[in-house]
Order: sequence, then C-alpha cells, then structure tokens
Amino acid sequence: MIAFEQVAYSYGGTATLSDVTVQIASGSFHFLTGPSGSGKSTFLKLCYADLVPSLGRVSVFDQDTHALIRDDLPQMRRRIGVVHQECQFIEHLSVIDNVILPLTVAGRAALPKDVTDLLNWVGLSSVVGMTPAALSGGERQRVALARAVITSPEIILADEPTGNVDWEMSLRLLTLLVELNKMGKTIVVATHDLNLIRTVKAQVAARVLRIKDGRVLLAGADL
Amino acid sequence: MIAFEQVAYSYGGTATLSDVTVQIASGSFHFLTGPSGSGKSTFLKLCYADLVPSLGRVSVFDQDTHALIRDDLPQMRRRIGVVHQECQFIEHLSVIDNVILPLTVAGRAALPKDVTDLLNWVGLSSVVGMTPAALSGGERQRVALARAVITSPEIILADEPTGNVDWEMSLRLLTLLVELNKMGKTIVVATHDLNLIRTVKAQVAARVLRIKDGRVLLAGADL
Amino acid sequence: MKQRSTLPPTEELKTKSLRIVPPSGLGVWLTGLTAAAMSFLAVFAMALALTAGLVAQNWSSELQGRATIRILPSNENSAQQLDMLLQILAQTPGILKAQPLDSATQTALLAPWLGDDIPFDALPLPQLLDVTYAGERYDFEGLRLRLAAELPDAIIDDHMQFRGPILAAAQQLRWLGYGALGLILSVTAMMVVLAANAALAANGTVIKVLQLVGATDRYIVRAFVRRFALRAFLGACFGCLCAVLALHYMPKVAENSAFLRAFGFVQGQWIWPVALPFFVAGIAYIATRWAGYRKLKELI
Amino acid sequence: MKQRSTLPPTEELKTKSLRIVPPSGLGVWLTGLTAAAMSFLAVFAMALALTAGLVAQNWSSELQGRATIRILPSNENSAQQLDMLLQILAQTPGILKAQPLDSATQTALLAPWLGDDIPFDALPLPQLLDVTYAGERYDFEGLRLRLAAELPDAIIDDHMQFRGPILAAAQQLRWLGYGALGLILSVTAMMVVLAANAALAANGTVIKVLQLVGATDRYIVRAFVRRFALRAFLGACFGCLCAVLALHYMPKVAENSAFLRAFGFVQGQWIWPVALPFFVAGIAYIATRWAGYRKLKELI
Ligand SMILES: Nc1ncnc2c1ncn2[C@@H]1O[C@H](COP(=O)(O)OP(=O)(O)OP(=O)(O)O)[C@@H](O)[C@H]1O
Ligand SMILES: Nc1ncnc2c1ncn2[C@@H]1O[C@H](COP(=O)(O)OP(=O)(O)OP(=O)(O)O)[C@@H](O)[C@H]1O
Ligand SMILES: [Mg+2]
Ligand SMILES: [Mg+2]
Repeated sequence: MIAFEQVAYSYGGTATLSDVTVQIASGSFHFLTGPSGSGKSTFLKLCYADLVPSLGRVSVFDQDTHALIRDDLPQMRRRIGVVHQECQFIEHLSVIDNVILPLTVAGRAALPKDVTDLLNWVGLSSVVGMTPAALSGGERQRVALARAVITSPEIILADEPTGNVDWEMSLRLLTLLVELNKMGKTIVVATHDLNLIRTVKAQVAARVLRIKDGRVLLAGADL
Repeated sequence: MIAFEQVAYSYGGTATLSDVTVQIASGSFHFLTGPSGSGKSTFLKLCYADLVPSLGRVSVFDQDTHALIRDDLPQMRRRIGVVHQECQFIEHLSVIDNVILPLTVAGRAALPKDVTDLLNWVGLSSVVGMTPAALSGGERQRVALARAVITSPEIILADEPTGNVDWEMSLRLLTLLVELNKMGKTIVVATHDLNLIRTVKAQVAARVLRIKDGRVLLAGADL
Repeated sequence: MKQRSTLPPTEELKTKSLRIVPPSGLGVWLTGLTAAAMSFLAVFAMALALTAGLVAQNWSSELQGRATIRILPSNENSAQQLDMLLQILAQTPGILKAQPLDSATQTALLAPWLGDDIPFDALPLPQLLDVTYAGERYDFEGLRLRLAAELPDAIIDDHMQFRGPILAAAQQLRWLGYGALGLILSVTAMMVVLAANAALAANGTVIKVLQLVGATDRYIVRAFVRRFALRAFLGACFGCLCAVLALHYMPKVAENSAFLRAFGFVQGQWIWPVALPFFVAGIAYIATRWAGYRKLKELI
Repeated sequence: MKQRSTLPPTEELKTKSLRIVPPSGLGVWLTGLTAAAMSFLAVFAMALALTAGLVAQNWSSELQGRATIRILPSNENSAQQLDMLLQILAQTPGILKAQPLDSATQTALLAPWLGDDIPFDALPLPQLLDVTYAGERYDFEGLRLRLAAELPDAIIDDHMQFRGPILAAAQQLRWLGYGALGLILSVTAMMVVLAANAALAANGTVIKVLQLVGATDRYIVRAFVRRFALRAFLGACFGCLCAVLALHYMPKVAENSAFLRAFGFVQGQWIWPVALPFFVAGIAYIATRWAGYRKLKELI
C-alpha cells in the first residue's frame, strides 16, 4: 500500500532520512518510533505526499508521489486520514464542523449516529459546540483523530496522537485504531511512548519501525 | 508563594475548578495531574494571572491577582517562567532570539555561555538558527522550556513539557527542573505521565496534586 | 464506521463552502473596507466628470446653433439689403430662423459698454440679425463666402471666438473628472487585488487544512472568491450609498453657483453609481480567482 | 543559571524592539500600501485645488483693480466734464491712474457687436475712462456717490457683473479641489487607522507571547507604532513620488488649455506633496498608538 524505495529526504542541510526502504502492506499496523527530531513526522509527510523525497521514490496506492499531478492529490488525500502533530483546525468553525470537514469537502453527508458514536468514543460529546480555541490540549488531539477517521479512509497516519492525553484515554484511542485495523484499514502511528506500543502489541500484530540516525529499522521483539 | 483560597473557575458553563484551596510553598516541587480536560492548564493560568478566579482568591508573591493593576503584571510575569501547552513563539524570530526574548523585553543581556549551556542541555544546539516553524514537535517543547528558565525566575510553571519528547529526553528535562528546584526555585509541572512522576519522586521531595471533577486533591504515596 | 455516500442537498453544501472562509477575517474585512472607501471617492469623481460635462453642454448650447449677421450702415437701402439677406438665408439649407434684432435687444447688447441711455435710433448703427441653425446641415463657410460675394455689407459671425474658450474650459473640467475617475478606479482595482492576495496569505492555515482533508483547488478557490466578491460588492454598495448621501446633503458652499448646484447626478446618470458596485465586485472576483490559484500552486 | 543584569548597549535593545513586529507582516504591508495609494490620490487632489486657485487668481487679476467711467454725451462741454472728472479722481485716495480711452480702444470694445468699421467720431458716443486703483484703499461706493452728486453724467462701473461669475467659477473649482483633498485625507486617515487595527489583530500571537514573557504595554506599543509609522511614511513617500512623476509625464490632453498646462505645483506649493508623507506618518503614529493600547486592554 505504501512503499519507500531508497528514499532520502533533506530539509536543506544534512539529510533527515536516508536510504529508507520500507513496505507498509495493506491492512498492516505499524508503530513508528525514535527520539525527538529523528524524522518521524517527516516520514509520515512523505507518506501522504505533503513532501516528496529528495532521492528515491515513495509510492502510495501504487502511485509514485513524484508523478502525482495536482488534481490527483485531493483524490489521494481523501483515501488517507491524517492526525498531525500540531493539530490545525479551522478556528472559526465549531468542533463538530471541523470533525466532519473531510466529508463536507468531498460533498458527502455525515450520518448523525456515526458521528455521535465516534465523538462519544473519543470523549468529546460535551465540547462539540465549542470552537477549537477553547479546547484543552488533549481535546484538540482527540478532535484531530476523530477528523482523521470520520471518512473511514483506507490508510490512517497518526503523528503522536496521544502526546497530551492520559494513559486511559491513550488506550481508548489506540483501541479505536486497532478496531479500524481489524476492519482492514492500514494504520501507522508515530509515538515516543514505548509503554503504549508494548500494551497494544498484545492486542494486534503490530510491527515497530524505529528511526535512528536517518535510517528506518524494523525493531525486534525486544523493542 | 502561590496560595489558592476557595478558588472556583468557570469558562461560562459548569465550573472547571471549584473550591480549590492549595498552598504552594516557596522552593517546593509539585506535580499536577488529572485526566485530559480536567483543568490542569486552567489551574496554571490562574497561577500566572492569565485568568483570575470567578470565586475566591489566588495570591502570587503575596499579591492577590484580582488586585493586580495592569502595570504590575509584567513585573510579576518576569518572576515566573511558563511553559505553555501550545508552545507559541514569535514565528519570524530565530530559535535563539525566541529563547532570549524574556531577557530582551526586560532590557537585560544574555551571557552567551549560559545560553549555550542551556541549549546544549535541552539538545537544541543544532537548531538555534532556524525559525520555530521548522522545528519538530518535541523541539518546540524544548525551546519553550528553555525560554521559561532563561531568566532564572523564582517560579517555573510547566504545562505538559514532555508530551512530545521521548523518555530519555523527558528525564533530561525533568533533571533540569530538579536542579533548578535545588537552587531554591518553586516548580509546578502539569503532566499526565505517571511514570515520569514516579521516577522523579525518587530524586526530589515532590508532592502530587491530582485534579478530579474540578477538585484539587493531594495524592498519597500510592499516586 | 461504514462507508457513507448519501449526498446532502445541494443547498447545504453551498452554505458549508461559504462558511469555510472566516466570515469576519482580516482580509475579507479589509477588502470590503477598501471597496467602500474607493467607491466613495469614485462616486465623487464621477459626479465631477458628469457635472462638468453637463455644464459644458449648457454653456455651449447657449451659443450653439446661433450666429449673428450684421448689415453695415451704408449708402444703399438698408431695408432692401435686409430683404435680400433674408432671401439668401431662406435658400441656405439648415437655417431654421433668421430674425432682425429690435432696438431694445440691441440696446441690451451694447449697454455694458455704452450705457443704456443712448439714442440708438439716431445712430447709424448696423442692423443685427439673429440666425438660428441646425447643427450638421449648416455650412458656415459656404454662407460666409456667398454673402461676401452677393452682399458685401452683411458680415456673419458664429461667435466662435467667445464660445471657444468657454467650451475648452468645460471640456478640461470633464477630462479632469474622467482622469480622476480612471485613477480612482485603477487604485481601487489594485487595492482589491492586493487585499485579496494578502487575505489569502493570512488564511494560510485554512487553506492548508482544507488541502490536507482532500479539498480540490476549485472548491477552495470558489469559497474564497464568493466571499471576497460578495464583500467587495457590499463594501462598494455602502461606499456608493454614503457618497450619494454626502452629495445630497453636501453644504452648498456657493449657493449662487450653477456648477455646485448641479454637482451630482441627473436621471440616466444614476446608472453609474449603481453600476459601480458590480464593477468592483467583478474586479474582486477576477482578482481573487487569480490570486487564489496562484497561492495554491505555491503551497504545492 | 545565575542572575544576569548587565545591560546591553542601548542600540542593541532598540534593534530588538523593532524586530519584534514581523517586518513583512500582512498588516504592516497593507498600511504601507494604503498610505501609498491614498497619497497618490491626495497629491492629485492637491494639484487640482492649487491649480484652480492659481487660475482663479489669474482670471480675477486681469480685471482686478480696474474700473470704467463713462461720461454720457450731453449738452455740456465734454472736455470740461472730463477735466472735472480727472480732478475728482485725483482727490480720491487709492486711484492710481485714470486714462481716457482713445477711439481705437473704444472701437475694439464695440467691434464684436457693431463691427469695426463704424465711424465713431461721427457718433455721439460716451467718453470712456479706464481707471486703475489699488485694492484696499479705494472706496468704490464713495466715489460713485460723489460722482452722482457732482457729475451726474459720469457713471462708474467696476465690471462686477462680468467679473463675478468668472471668479465664482474659479472659486468653485478651488473649493471642489479642497473638498476632494479633505475627503481623500479623511479616507486615508480612516484606512490607516483600520489597517493598523486589523494588523494588531493579526499579530495577536506576537502580542500574547510578549505579554507572557513580561513585556510592558509601553514596550509592545512602541515596537508596533514605530514599524507602522515608518511603513506609512515610506508608503506615502512612494505614493507621492509616483503621483509627482505621473503629473510630470501626464499626457497634456488639451495642449491649448491654460488650465491643464498649469496643472501641477509651482515653487512654494511643493511644500504640500513633500509634507504629505509626514502628515500620513503622523496619523499612523497616533492611530497605532491608540489602537495598540486599546487592543492590549482587551487582551487583559
Ligand atoms: N520545515 C523544516 N525546515 C527545516 N528543518 C526542518 C523542517 N521540519 C523539520 N525540520 C527538522 O527535521 C528534523 C526532523 O523533524 P521531524 O518533525 O520529522 O521530527 P520528529 O521525529 O517528528 O520529532 P518529534 O518527535 O519531536 O516530533 C528536525 O531536526 C527538525 O528540526
Ligand atoms: N477558553 C475556553 N473557553 C471555554 N472552555 C474552555 C476554554 N479553555 C478551556 N476550556 C475547557 O475547560 C476544560 C479544562 O481545560 P484545561 O485546558 O484546563 O484542561 P487540561 O487539564 O489542561 O487538559 P489537557 O490535559 O487535555 O491539556 C476543558 O473541558 C476545556 O474544554
Ligand atoms: Mg514529529
Ligand atoms: Mg492542558
């Protein structure tokens, strides 16, 4: 589903990622870990074609992101749900409107029941009418996750989705992702929380990618 | 140093905090924990007079924050270092200029060596010339922490300073705060990471405040 | 989490696409403001140009189509000469009317110079004839030559040396008004373009978020274009309205002045201040569309 | 981590306080733009007002200070009457010169009406006298009354009925120019105020960050005020320069027109387009200061 072939990426100076060759199969569950500043967010941005590799090629849905023309991008993005690390919203729209935004731009209607269920699960039912500015740090992250999964996309990329939430809520959010994975979605979660990875690995056959010195390695059972 | 007396705070609807009476003594080390959306950030904002209580009184440096007149605020703020949860910077200034901003506005000069030491400790030496927009999530948090401690203020309030950094870096940052505490600074750290609290409690006599249902309680040894 | 594919009614979609641009954002607001301020000025420039045109027309129509013929006092029979002249004029195409001036009129003409108590009857003054002609069909030069040949004592004069400078002055005023109008409309267009550009830059986050949730360029640009064109239109309407009210309640600095009293619009001219908002909205539409696509290309 | 208290040299501090406002932020940029566009228009309005004033002055000075006295042909000895008149005029304060018109001049005056081949000597026409007087010291009404009493055949006329409308027209043009100028300057002031306000709103994060690190209101406002006043000044300078160049290279639409050829500034008048940028910067200074303190109060 996502394939990196000898990918290198540099923001200008030294390469942030180099010689990365990774296959992310359809329906798989991957964790992405590594120290702060190692390139986790960069890796995910390459996956959803926000960045294109400096060297090598990244293909998503069997399409080379280099070769994607402008008009193909929106179509591709609608098949991928992304939780960004710096959760950006349209600040003048309410939480609920932000959550259903991917549906709105695709010209699709939201089924009220599905939306309510989802918001209940991530514990946001009480804040749906607020604007994003009034949310607490953890609430923002949960809104971002809800927005990423509302369209039930084929691939879900989550960048530190639990950085600001407590342990119980982290597990709840990961359970949601595990359930989606069981429905056949491909999931990649970047996180620095090894405890979380250990706990989830008990529930699902997740693989752990570790970024170190610009290389992406598959971590063994020892983590 | 900071005293809450029967404080209640509400953003409009139901009270986020109610009947909070807490003393934070000079030179103490407090952790603040609680589920996402429980009011940790709200509590810290009351401490640095970004919010004033709806009921009761908060005094900082023996001054009632209600009674503070406009011109006293900057003077008070210079004695408090704050790490905000949503790390806001002046985006067109370089990282180094953002870090020394509290000194600049106070009309004080930075000693180059101290600044270099600090940036080395939080692992930012390689990014000082960048603008904040180019930083990774964890790097932003570390810049915010560096900015909060650069003036060596009497009180340091940190709101989830380790939400986006890995475990080793978290310990490094907490060690910095512990060292400052040993020099007599008063420290309050809001975090949802209980492992971190447990680890740091081994090094310093920290007390843990837990927010639950709008009340602030002192957690026992069991955490 | 099952796939949803029911399409909402079109109206609901439209509303959403409008609300995606901050309704009171800095840029939107400034676009409206610019449109209002510049429309306000433009209406005044229009009034200046149109009024100057009107005044020029009045001034010239007072003299337009009229000439004077004088028959010099000579030895010949003046009554006979007058008859001959009238005959010639009757044969000239384009002449509508030719009327000998009576002494009262002649007195009025000369009074400023000689006073009004001159015994005109006793003076061997020339006989004056007031000729009215219809603009196009009348050949001044032909008539002049014929008179010179057949009736050398009759001299025709179409007052060009008086009419010329007055007409020129009014024309200049009109040019000036149109110049100011052109200037103001160009500045308006420029400022709307720049405000729209700036506003798109200020809404970078909105655009980024929309792109990342899979909005097409068309969708994003349409939302912005609508909002901006609408704001520019409303702003321009407001500006025009203020200007028209200001024109109406303007203190008449010189009550005795025909020019200032005429300052404003008459009947058909009202089309201009009414059309202005549409013009400004059109500019805003084109400007935003162009700036929008350019900005999107820039963001990848 | 020890306490630092060395003060840096003042210059270093100043630089920092300037750089705190984004140098190319939306608001700063729009302020400059507004200042430029409005200055451009203002210079044109100035040119209109000043040129109209100049033209009005020219028109009126041609007639200013001159009157005509005519002695009606009567039974009395006209040469004696003329002597008497000259005597009276010699006694009147403010009269500079009084000269009887010779027949050539009189012929020229009447020619438009009667043709230039009239035997004036044969006609009992009034004797005309051209009088030059010095503005202030001359009492027209007094002289008129004296003449009426002592020399009833002499009638004085200061051409007011001719001069009046011409002067009024020029004055109206001048008023119109000043009106446009006032309008444009008000709109400029308003737009600079609003742009500064909007820009402060857009820089909410910068202000918030500064407040939280302990910057005083004065520090924050000063940084903004400087940046904005400077931008407005530079923008206005640019606008004025463009306008002056445009005026200089303007196509002379009507080469034969004194008005359009005079359109522009002469000598001392250059002070106005030069002063304009300072005026605009002053407005920006006051507007930003006021908006800044208000905005800060709002943010607590
Ligand atoms: N736009 C940019 N321009 C220049 N450098 C950048 C840019 N974005 C990121 N970087 C640099 O690239 C490196 C990797 O950043 P990235 O955001 O991928 O890290 P990360 O693994 O997500 O870290 P974290 O866990 O802290 O979020 C960092 O050192 C960062 O400073
Ligand atoms: N400006 C605001 N207006 C209205 N409600 C607000 C505002 N700020 C916060 N809240 C609400 O108050 C509650 C407490 O927010 P707060 O930021 O203090 O939580 P927190 O404990 O810091 O949570 P987290 O761990 O997720 O950061 C939340 O439910 C939030 O939605
Ligand atoms: Mg990251
Ligand atoms: Mg918080």
